[in-house]
Amino acid sequence: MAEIVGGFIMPHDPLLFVNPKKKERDHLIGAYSEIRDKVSKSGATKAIIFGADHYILFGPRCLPQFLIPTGELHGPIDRLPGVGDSPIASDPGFAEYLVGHAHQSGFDVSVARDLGVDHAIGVPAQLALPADGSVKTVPVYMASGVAPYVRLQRAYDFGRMIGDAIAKMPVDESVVLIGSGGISHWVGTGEMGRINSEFDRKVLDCIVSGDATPLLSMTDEEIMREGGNGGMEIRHFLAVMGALPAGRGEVLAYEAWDGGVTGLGFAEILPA
Amino acid sequence: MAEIVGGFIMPHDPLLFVNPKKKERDHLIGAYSEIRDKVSKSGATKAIIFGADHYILFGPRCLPQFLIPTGELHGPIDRLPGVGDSPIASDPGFAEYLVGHAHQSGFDVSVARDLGVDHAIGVPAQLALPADGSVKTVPVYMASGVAPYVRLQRAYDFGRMIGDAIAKMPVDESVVLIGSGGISHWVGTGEMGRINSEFDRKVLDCIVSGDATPLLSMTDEEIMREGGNGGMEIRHFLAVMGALPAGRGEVLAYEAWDGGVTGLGFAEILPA
Amino acid sequence: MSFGAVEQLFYDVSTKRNSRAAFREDATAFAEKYALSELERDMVLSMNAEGLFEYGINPMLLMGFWTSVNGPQSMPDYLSRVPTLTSQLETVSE
Amino acid sequence: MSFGAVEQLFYDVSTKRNSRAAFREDATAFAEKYALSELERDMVLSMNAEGLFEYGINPMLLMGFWTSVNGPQSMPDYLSRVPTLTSQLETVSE
Ligand SMILES: [Fe+3]
Ligand SMILES: [Fe+3]
Repeated sequence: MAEIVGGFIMPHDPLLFVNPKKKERDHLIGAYSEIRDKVSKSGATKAIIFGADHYILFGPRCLPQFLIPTGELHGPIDRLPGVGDSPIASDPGFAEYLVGHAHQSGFDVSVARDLGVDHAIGVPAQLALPADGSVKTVPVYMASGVAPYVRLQRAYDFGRMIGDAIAKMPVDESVVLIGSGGISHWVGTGEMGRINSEFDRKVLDCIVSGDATPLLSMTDEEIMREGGNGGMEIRHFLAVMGALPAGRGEVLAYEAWDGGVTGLGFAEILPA
Repeated sequence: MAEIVGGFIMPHDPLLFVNPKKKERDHLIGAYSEIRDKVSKSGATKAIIFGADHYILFGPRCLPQFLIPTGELHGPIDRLPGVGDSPIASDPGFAEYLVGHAHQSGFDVSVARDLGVDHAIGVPAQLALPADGSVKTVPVYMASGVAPYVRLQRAYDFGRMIGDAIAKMPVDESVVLIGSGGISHWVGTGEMGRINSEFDRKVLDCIVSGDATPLLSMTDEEIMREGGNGGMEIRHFLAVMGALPAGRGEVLAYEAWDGGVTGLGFAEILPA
Repeated sequence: MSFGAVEQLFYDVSTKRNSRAAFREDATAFAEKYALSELERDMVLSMNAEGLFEYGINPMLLMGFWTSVNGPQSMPDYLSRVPTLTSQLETVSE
Repeated sequence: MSFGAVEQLFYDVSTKRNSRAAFREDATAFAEKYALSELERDMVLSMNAEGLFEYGINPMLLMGFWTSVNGPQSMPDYLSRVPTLTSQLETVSE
């Protein structure tokens, strides 16, 4: 029987890699390595990474609410210093199983048969998973960057459905879940550069307590105002929390890093 | 209060317009005109057309289960003799209302902000609706041409949800629903040219009786075997039936037309 | 409104090398391939970040378009022009 | 398997004028832009309709690709080569 052995949240801020202001960042890059070690020790065989498209992969002709690529993977296609566009170990059969379970459970997930992933998936896949390809990745793209946004409760319920899919898998697998996203950040708006540590703490507190209610009761307007349009990515954290209900968390690193524009939080969520 | 004033099913077979064998077809083209007259007389102000993408509009990078375009419309982009690529009267506000209602009701419909439609939507829009633009169209694309296919029950439930959305609209509107699709047909397979009138009759009988059960209890393999890969388009009829539960139907025209490759059925479904 | 056509143009310029080159070479001719309203065409051709933002163009896409055309070093210029998200939220909630 | 890359190539050739012209001009060079396996590349370059159908390529897409490259008058030739859907269903259910 398959089971979830751990959950993580982490950012994918491109500026952390471009590092235009040449700021100290080893401790942040180190947080990815710390998670990679934890994933290795957990014996994980599969990873599901929840991320956003930033209007790079999907154009105005097809904007999905949820999308799972079911083919081979590589990325990030938007290459970053230290994070090249290279193959990502995939498992089309597992991806198709999740799509089938989603459809059967009333989630109308779109699919991609051929997709190079962007930094939202590529950064965690390349930095937080073992480099030997032993952990096969399934990405889940959620509409967190382009409206209409996935509803918060729906993001949480999607995670619950994924947890159910894993519990019902007839084979032995150990799965880690990754919510990929910055906390507060403004992208392409006049506020860009602002980081709201108060919002970031509120989000991290929910992850630590394992109680998603305060996040689920926010409106999108509140998130936009306090966490920016980038803050809409908390949907990815909610998906992980939905799959690990009542799982308490631990913050591994947090910084309102002045080398970039994003509240950077790394945390672990343990199964209850 | 908005209400559904009628439902129709009709084909969108390109060969009916190309007419490569120069066969008599006036009676079939006439069926579109007959429906256009019925729509005019019904006082309809809106039309929702359910159709399939044929791997023309959406590529392997994003294959949606359900997709609603919310911008301006034109088509069919795959121009056909007598059916030019011209504007289709649209109502972005109504389209967005339907998307919102779908999301709220647990249907993860994808959106397009800018889309020229293909013949699946373009043929009914240009031939079966008044030419004066008085009926505004919202297309609904369903995964009936490219796997993974929308499940039959989900197609029916989607129609029910649309019916609910219309019933809850706070404004006075009269809506017609159109299920666009051939009945039995094989496209790009060795059987191409075969028409299975028995399958066609079974489908039309369900529409006449208003009982979707025999359709809903078919497996995809049965449909493929008896109705071809094109026969998967009965999903569009199921959506109309779901929105008009127990609505009895009347066949306006049917022919296993030897000028093309498709069982061509035109029918009306009256609200119960 | 043909809002979607503007986003399609921006998407093409941001993500496709050929489109980027074509827009840089002759923006007016490039824009003609998209069904833009007159207002939209003017905003696009004049790179009117403020107007386009207020019009509702996705900010990530707008920034991507801007820096695709003007280069990454143009970011400060872009940020000095683009309104705040908060100003838009206030418009909506009024 | 890189199945999706084959469908992406077919989709591009079927729906994009430039891709169609490029494939017709030099199919080998065009195919190199897609991450195809050797088997896939051979089937694509030899226009092996039978093999591609059995491989699971969507029949509508396969037909669209074939007629984009060989013209609409090639339909009888295509149909004489392509297997029946029923033959595939039997394979699956065995
Ligand atoms: Fe992001
Ligand atoms: Fe069709």
